Amino acid sequence: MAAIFDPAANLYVKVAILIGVALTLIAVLFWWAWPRTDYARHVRTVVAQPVPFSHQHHVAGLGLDCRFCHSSVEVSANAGLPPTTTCMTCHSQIWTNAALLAPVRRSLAKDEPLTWRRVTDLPDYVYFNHSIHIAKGVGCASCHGEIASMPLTYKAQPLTMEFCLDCHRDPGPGLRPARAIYDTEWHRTGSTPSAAALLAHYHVPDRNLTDCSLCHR
Amino acid sequence: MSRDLVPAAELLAPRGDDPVVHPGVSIAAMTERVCSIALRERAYLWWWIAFVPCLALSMLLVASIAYLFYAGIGIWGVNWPVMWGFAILSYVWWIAIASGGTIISALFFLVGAEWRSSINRVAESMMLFGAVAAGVYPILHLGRPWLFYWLFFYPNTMTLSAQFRSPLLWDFWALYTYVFASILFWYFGLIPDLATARDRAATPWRRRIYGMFAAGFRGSSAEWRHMRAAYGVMAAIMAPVVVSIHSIVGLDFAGAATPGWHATQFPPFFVCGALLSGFAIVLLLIIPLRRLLGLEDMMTGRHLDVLCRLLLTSSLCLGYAYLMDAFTTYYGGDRAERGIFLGRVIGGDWPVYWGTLVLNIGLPQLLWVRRLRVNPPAIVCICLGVVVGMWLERYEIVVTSLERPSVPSAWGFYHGTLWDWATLLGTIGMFLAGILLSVRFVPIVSMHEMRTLIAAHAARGAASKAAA
Amino acid sequence: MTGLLAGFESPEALRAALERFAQSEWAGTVETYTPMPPDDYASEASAGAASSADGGPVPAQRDPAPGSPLPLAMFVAGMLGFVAFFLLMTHADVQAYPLDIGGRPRFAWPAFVPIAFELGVLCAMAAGFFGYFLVSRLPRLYEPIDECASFRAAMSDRWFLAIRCTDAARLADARSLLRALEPATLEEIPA
Amino acid sequence: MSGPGGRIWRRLEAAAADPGFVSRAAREFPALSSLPEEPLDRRQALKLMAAAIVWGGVTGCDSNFGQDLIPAVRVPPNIVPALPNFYATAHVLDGFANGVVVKHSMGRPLQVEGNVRHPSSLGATDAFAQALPLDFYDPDREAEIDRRGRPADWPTLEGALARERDRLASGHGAGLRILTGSVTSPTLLARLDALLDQYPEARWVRWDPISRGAVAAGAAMAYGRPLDTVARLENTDVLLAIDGDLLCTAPGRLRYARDLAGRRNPSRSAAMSRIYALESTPTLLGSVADHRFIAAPAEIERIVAALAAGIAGPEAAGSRPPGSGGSGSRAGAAGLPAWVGPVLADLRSARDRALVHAGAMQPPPIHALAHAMNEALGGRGTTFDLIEPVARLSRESADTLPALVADMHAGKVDTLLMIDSNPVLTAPGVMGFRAGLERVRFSLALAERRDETAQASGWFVPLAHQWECWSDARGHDGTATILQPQSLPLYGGVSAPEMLQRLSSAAHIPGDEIVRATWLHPPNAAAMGSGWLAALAEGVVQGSARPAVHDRLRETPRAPAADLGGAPVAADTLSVLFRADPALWDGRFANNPWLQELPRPLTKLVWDNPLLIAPRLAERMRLENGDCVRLAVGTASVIAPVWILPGQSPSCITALLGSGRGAAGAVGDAAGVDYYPLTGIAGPVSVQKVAGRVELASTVRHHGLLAPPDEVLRHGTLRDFHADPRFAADRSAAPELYRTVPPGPAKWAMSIDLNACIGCNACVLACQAENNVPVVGKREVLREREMHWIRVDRYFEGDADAPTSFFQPVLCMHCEQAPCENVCPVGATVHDSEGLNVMVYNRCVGTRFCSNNCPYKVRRFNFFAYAHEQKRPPESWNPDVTVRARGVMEKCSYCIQRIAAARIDADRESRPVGEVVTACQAACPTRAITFGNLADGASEVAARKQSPLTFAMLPAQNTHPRTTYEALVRNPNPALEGGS
Repeated sequence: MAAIFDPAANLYVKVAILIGVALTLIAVLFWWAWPRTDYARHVRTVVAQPVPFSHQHHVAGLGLDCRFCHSSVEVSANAGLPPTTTCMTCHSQIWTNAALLAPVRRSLAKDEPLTWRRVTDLPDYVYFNHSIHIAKGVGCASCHGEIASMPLTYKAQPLTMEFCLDCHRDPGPGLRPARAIYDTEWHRTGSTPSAAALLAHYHVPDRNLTDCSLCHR
Repeated sequence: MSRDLVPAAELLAPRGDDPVVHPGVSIAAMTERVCSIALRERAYLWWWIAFVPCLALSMLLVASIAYLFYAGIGIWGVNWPVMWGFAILSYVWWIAIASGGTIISALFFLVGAEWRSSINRVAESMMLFGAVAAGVYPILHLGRPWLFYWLFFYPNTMTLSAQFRSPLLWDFWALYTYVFASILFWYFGLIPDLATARDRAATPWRRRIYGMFAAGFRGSSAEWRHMRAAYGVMAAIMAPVVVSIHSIVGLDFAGAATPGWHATQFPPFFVCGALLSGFAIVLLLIIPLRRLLGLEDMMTGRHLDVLCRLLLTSSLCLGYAYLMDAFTTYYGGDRAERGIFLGRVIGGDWPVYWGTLVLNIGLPQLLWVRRLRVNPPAIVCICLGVVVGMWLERYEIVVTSLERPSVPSAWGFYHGTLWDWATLLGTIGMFLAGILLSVRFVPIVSMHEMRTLIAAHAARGAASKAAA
Repeated sequence: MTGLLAGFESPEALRAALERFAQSEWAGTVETYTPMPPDDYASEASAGAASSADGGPVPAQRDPAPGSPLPLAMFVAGMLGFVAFFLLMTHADVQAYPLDIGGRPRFAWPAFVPIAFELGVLCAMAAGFFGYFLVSRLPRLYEPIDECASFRAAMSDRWFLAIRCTDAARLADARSLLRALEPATLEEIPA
Repeated sequence: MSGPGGRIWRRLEAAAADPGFVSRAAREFPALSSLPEEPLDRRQALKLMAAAIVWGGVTGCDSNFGQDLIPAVRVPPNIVPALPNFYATAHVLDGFANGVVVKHSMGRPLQVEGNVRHPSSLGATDAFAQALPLDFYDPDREAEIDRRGRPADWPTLEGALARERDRLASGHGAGLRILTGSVTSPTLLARLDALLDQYPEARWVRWDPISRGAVAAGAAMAYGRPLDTVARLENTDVLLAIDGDLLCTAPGRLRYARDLAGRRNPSRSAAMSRIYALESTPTLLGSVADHRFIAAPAEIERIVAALAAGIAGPEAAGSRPPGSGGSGSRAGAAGLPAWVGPVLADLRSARDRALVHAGAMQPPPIHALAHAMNEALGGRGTTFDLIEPVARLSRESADTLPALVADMHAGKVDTLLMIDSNPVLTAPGVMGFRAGLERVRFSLALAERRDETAQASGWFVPLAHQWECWSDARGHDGTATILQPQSLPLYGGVSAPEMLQRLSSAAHIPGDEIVRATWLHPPNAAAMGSGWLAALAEGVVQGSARPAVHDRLRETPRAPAADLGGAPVAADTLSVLFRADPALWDGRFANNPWLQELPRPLTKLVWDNPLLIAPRLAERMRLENGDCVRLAVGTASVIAPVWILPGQSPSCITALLGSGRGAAGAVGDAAGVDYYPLTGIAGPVSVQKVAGRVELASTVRHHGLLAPPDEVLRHGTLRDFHADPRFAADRSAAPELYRTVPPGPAKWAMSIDLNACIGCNACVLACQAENNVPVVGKREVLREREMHWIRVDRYFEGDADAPTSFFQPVLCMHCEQAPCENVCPVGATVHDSEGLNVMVYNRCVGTRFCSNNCPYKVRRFNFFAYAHEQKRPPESWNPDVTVRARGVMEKCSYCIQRIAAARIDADRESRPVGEVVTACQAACPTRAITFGNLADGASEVAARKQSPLTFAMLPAQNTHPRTTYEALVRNPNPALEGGS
C-alpha cells in the first residue's frame, strides 16, 4: 500500500471543486440581488408611528387634499409635515377624546412636538426638491405610491438612483395632467394627453436631466 | 547535503566562464539536494534568524494598515499640493521589482536562455511577492478605502461604472491582473516539483499537503505535453503583460498634465527601471541563497556574470532615459517643467536627484570590470545601491514634481511620516518573509527544468567525448 | 492486476524500451512517466495500436506534432475577454450613463484598450490554467499505479514505462519483453 | 522622522544655503520637524468599511430610514420649511455700523450679506461680518451671571443693583464710572445721557484699543473742534495716503473700497485714479497703490511737513519750506526723498481732485497737516466732506482711560460698569488696570464671554449678542440703522441699554421699548420719515446721514511741526507700530476659528501674530521666519517669533494686537502673542534674538520674491494699456485635439478684476460660511492641508525692501476641458451641461489624482474628518451644502446650491434662469468678482468678459476656464517711473 491518497480522494476533490464554484456563483448573485430586494430598500415596511395615522381614512375617506397637511409642497424643497395645530383644527372638534389621539392633544397641551418616523427617505447627499416636481406634473403617487389606499403609511418605491434615473432619462411617461397630480389613484387612460404633449405643456426644460449636479451638491 | 565531485575551491571563486551547471551535478544529486532543502525536518538556524524580524515587520504592516483605516489618510505625509507620496512611489517601486522577476522567468524562457533554469524559481517567487507587496498599496492609498470596489465592474443600482479614461483605473486593473497572473504562472510551473516533493516527503502529512498542491501530477507524457504547451503560451503572455503593467504605471504619470510627469517617454523609461531593479533584487537573492543552500554548482559564476551584464545594460538604458528627461525639459521650454528640473538639480531636492543618478547609473558602471561581475560582495553592494536608487528615482518623480506646480502660490513641501515609513518597511518585511517561506517549503530550484538542462549537458558532454 | 510498470535508470534506456516495443508485434497501450518533459520520441508511444492491416510489424509511429488544445483555447479566451470588456466599457460610457468627462468624446476607445487588454490577458491565463486541469484530467489524487512502491521515484530520477492491459496472455508477453530490457524495477500495477 | 528620508531632509537644509532662487525658496519652507500624527477624528471608519462592503450595492442609501421627523407644534410666521428668510440689521464694530442682511433658515440666522441700501456697505461685507454666524453660535459664549467667579442669578444681581442705585442716588453718582468703546448708538447715548443727568457726579469714559482719537484730535487742531472726514474717492483723481487705513480699519472702509475700485480699471472708468501711499508698514491701500513710499515713522512726519509746506504754504507746516516749488531737486536737497517733488506737482496739478488722507494711527499733527493740505487743494465738497463726529466723544476731555485708572488706584471709583470692553486685556500694561480694578468696590463687566475683564471684575453679566437684542448704530456718514434681534438670546444675555436702564431705575423696560423710545420721540422722530417698520425692513433710517458742516480751517493754526518731535530721528532707532490684527481686530474675534484661520492679507499667516520685521533688519540680526526675539519697550518686554515682511521699513517693527489671549475661549486661547503689555509706553525699543523657534503656519510656503509668472498673473501700466488695450490678452488660440462646449441652456462663468481686488479676504470667509468649509487648525495648516475653496494669492515683485505686491483670488476655474475629470477613476468629478465642473462628494473615493492634475491647485482634500471634528453646533451649518466626510475631495462649486435654487425657481415658472450671485461675489467690497450666465448676453459677466484686459490663467494648458481675470493695470507717475 504505497499510494498517498485512497481511491475516494478523487471523489472528495470533485465535490469540493463543485461546492467552491457554487458558492462563488451564489455570492455574486447575492451581491447583485440584495440591493434590489424590497427588504434592503425597506419597501412596503410599515414603521410604528406615535399615532397610527391613516392616509386612507383622511385622503380617500374624508377627501383631504395632500396640501392640507403638506402645505409647502408647491413652493419648497420640503413638502412639510403638519404642525400639531393642523391636526387639532379638526380634532379639537371631532374625536376630541379618542384614546388614539391622546399624543396629539398632549403635544398641543404640553407644547411638545410629535415625533414621527421617517418612511420615505433619501440620503443626505441627495437634494430632492418637491416643488419643481409638482410644478412639472410629477404626481405624488409616482414616488409615494397609492397613499390614499394605505391604512398605515409605508414606502412604496425602492427610491434607488436607478429609480430616479428611469424618470429623469425619459420624463414624459411619468407626467400627468395638472388636475391628477394629487390624485394618487390616477392612472393613464386613453384620454390622457401623450407624453410629448405633457412635456410640451409643462415646458420640461431642454437641460440634461441626468446631470449629477441636479441632485448632488 | 551532498557536494559530490565538485571541488570546493572552484565553487567559492565563481568565474564568468563557469558552466551554467557543473558537470558533476547529476539529476539524482540535484533532485536530492533541492528536495532536501524544502523537505528537511526543521528549518536552518539562519532561516529563523532571518525570518523572525521579517515576520515582525509584517506585523508592523498589519498594524499600520489597521491604524490607517481607523484614523484616515491624514496620518501620512501627503498634503496639498503633494497629494501622492510614499504609497504611490513605493507601489511603483515594488511593481518594478516584481516585473524584473517576470522578465527573467518569462522572457528568457521564450528565448530559451539556459542559465535561467536554476534561478527562475527565485525570480518567480520574487515576482509573486513583489506583486503582492505592490498590491497592498492601491487600496490603502484611497481616501475612502472601503469603497475600493467602485473601481470594479460591479452590479449597482446607480447604473454607474468606473471612469475608464483614468490611467489610475488602467493601473488598478493592470496590477490586479498582474498579481493574479503571477500567482497562476508561479504555481503552474511549480506543479511537477510539488509532485517530486510529494513523492519524496517523509511524513504522511507533508505527502498529503504536497499531494494536494501537486494535484495528482505524475509525469505522464500527456501531462507533460499539455503543460509545456500551456506554460509556453503563459510565458508568451506574461512577457507583454509585464511590459504593459509598467508602461501603464508610467501612464499614471505621463497621462497627467502635471509638470514633471507629463512626458511621453515615461512608459519605456519605467520598463527600463523595472528591469534594473528586477535584476538587482534577483542578484541580491541568489547570492546569499547559493551560499546558504549550497547551490553554487547550479547558480554558478555564469549566472552572476550574465545577470550583471543585464544589470549594466538596463542601467545604461535608464541613463539614456534620464538624459532624455533633461533634454525634453530643456527643449520643451515650459517654465514650470524647467522650474521643477532646476529644483531637482540644484534645489532643495538635489540629494534625491543626484542620489538617483549616482546609484542607478554611476554605480553599475563598475560592472564593466570583469572581476567585479563575479565578485559577490561587490555585486551585493552595487545591487543594494541600485535598489535604493530606484526608490529615490520614484521619490524624485512623484514628490518633487508635485512640490512645484505651475502656480507658484501653491508650491508645497513634503516629507514622509512615521506611518509612511512603517508601511514601507512593513511591505519589505512581508516580501522577505514570503521569499523565506518559499525557500523553506517550496523547491527553490525548478527541478524539472534542471533535469532537462542536466540531461542536455550530459548528452552534449558524451557527444564531445565521442568526437574526441 | 491491470498492467506492468518498469522503471529505467535513464531516458536512453526508456527510449530503447519504447523502440523495442514498437518493433515487437505486441499491441497495447504503453504510457511513459518521466521526471522531466520527454522529448518527442517518448510521446504517446502506443505500439501495436498502429499495427498494419496484415498484422505485420511496423515501426512505432512518431506522432508528428504532439498537439495540445490549450494554446488555441487560451488565444480564444483572450480574444473573447478583450472584446467582451471593450464592449462592456463602450456600453457603460456611451449608453448606460453618458457623462461629459473633461469634454472628451463619449466613445473614448483608446482609453478602453488598456483595461480590455489586461482583462483579455486575465481570461487567457485563467483559460490556460483551468484548461490544463481539464485536458489532463487533473486533479486525480489517486490512481492504481500509485500502489507500486517503485513509482515513487517517477518524479525524481526514474524513467517509467507503464503497460496497461488486462488480458493475462498479452501481459505475459509484455512481461517477457520487459524482462529482456533489464529494467531497474518491474512491478505489477494492481487493480 | 527616522530612516534615510530623515537624513536626506536634514541634508536639504544644509544644501539650501546654495544660491539660486529655488534653493532660497527651499530654505524659506517651514522647518522640517515631523508633527504628531494622531488623527483628528475617530468616526468608526472600520464599521463604515464593513457596512459599505457588505451593502455594496446600496452604498449609504436609506441611511436614516426610520429616524425622527419632528414638525413644529405651532408654525412660526413666515417660515416655510427649507426656504430662507432675510432680515436687515447691521454689523457694529467699534461703534460703527455696516448694514447687513442676515439669511435665516428655518428661523436660524445662518449667513450674512451686505445691505445694498446702507451707505457704508452698498451690499458688501467684510470678513468680520461674514464671521458673525460662528460668533453667534460660539459654544464658549457665557450664559451664567457670576459674582467673583461663582454662579449667581438675576435676583441677587437685582438686589445688588438696587443697593447701588440707592447709594448713587444719595451721592449724586459720585464714584460711578461707565467704561465703553466708541458709541454711535442713539439709544445707548440717550441712556448714557439720562444716566449722567440722573447722577451728575458720574463719569462716562470711552476708550478703544484700536483708537481713532488722533483723528478727532487732528481735526480739532485744524478746525478748532473734532469733525469726521468722509472721503469721496469716486471723485479723487490723485490720492496721497499717509499710513492709509481707508481699506482696512477706517469706518466706511467698504464704501471707500468700492469708490476706490470704481476708478481703477481703465477699460471701464473714464479716468484712472493715481494712488500714492506713504507708510512704514504695508497696508492694503499701499499694496494696491501705484507708488508705495516706505519711510520710517519718524521720517513720515518730516516728509508730511515738507509736503504740507509745498502745498499749503510754509505757515501751514509751521516749518522751513522745502521751496514753494517743491521741485524734486530742492526737496532732495532738503534731505527729503526724490519723489516728494513729483508727487507735490501731481497733487497740485490735480487741485480739487486730489485728496490727502492720514491713517488713524498717525499722530494728530499729521492729521492737522492733511486737513491743511486738503483745504489748500480745495477738494472740500468734491473729494471729501466734513461732518459732525459720528461717535460721541466723552463729555469732559479729562474722562480718559488713564484718568479712570488713576482714580481707581486713588480709590475714587467705587462703582465701575464696563460695557463690551475688555480693559484688563487691552489697557496698556503700564496703567495697571487690573490692580486698580481690585480697588473698585462694585465692578460689573457686561461682556459676551467670560473674558479677562469679566474674570477680574466683581460681577459678570452676559451681554446679548448683537443678533440677540434691540439696538441701533450709525454708519461712517452718520446713517443710522435699527438693529432688530435675529433670534432670542441663545445664552440669555442683556443688551447695553437695558443694563444702563437697570442702573438708573428698578423698572424693567424691554429692549425694543428702549429703542422705540429713542426713535419715536424727538429729536429722532422727525428722522423716522418712512416709518418704523420701513426702517426695520430697509435696515437704514432714511435721511439720518449727518449733513456736511462748513467749518473753516483755523486762521492761525498752531504750528503742528512743533509737535512733530522736531529733528529727524536717527534711522536706526527702532520703533514699534501696534496695529489691529486684520482678522482678530483688537482681539474680540480671537475665539472665532474662521477668523483665526483666515490667511492675513500680506503674510498669509494663520493662527498666529509674529512681529513683522523688514528683510534688512532680519538680515542684520540673522533672523529667519519663526525665530524668537525679546522685544522690549521701556521696562516691559515680550518674547515673540518674527516674520519677515517685504516692504516693511527696517526702522520699525509691527506688532498685531489681539492674539495671545488667556480667556478668549477654547479656540482663541494661547494662539499667538499678546502685545498689549507693550502699548502706551514711550521708552526705548530694543530687540534681541533669543533661543527658540515657533512654527508659524502660513498658507504660502515660499517667501522668496516670486514674481507672478506671466501665464498666471498679467499686469502692466496705464501707458501699456493706452499703447495696446489688449496687451494682456492671448493672441493665438492653441490647437485643439478635442473641443466640447457644454450644451446647456445656461453657461455659468466668472470674471475677476485684478484691478479691483484689494486682498481683503471678505470672499474667503464668505465662501467658508456659505459652503461649510471646515477649519483645520494650525497643525494641519502647517502640514499644508488648509481647506479654503477660494484663496487670495499674494505675490511680491522686485526689491524686498520696497516690493510691488499683487493679489489674485484663485478658485476653481471650471475648465470646459477639465484635466481633473478624466483622471478620476470613478467619475466623481464630471461636467454638467451648464459648464460646471461638478464634484460629486458621495462618489469620491479619494484617489486625489484630480488634485495632482489640476494646474491651478484649487482642490482641497479631507485628510481627516475636519468638518465633523470642528466644535460647532450642527444647526450652524448651511443646510443647502453637503458637509464633506473624511477622505473626500472638495472644491469651489460656483455656489451650486444658489444656482440650483435659481434654476428651480426659473423652471417652476418656465422662464430662463435669472441672476445668480455667488457668496464671494456678494461679499466683495470692490465688485472684483462677477459671476453670471454667459449665454445671457445682457449679463454683467458677459460684458466683463469682453474687456480687453481679460486673460485666462495658464492658457497653454488649453483648459478653457470659465473663470477669467482682468489684467492688473497700474498708473504710475511718469515723472517717477523706474523709481518709487
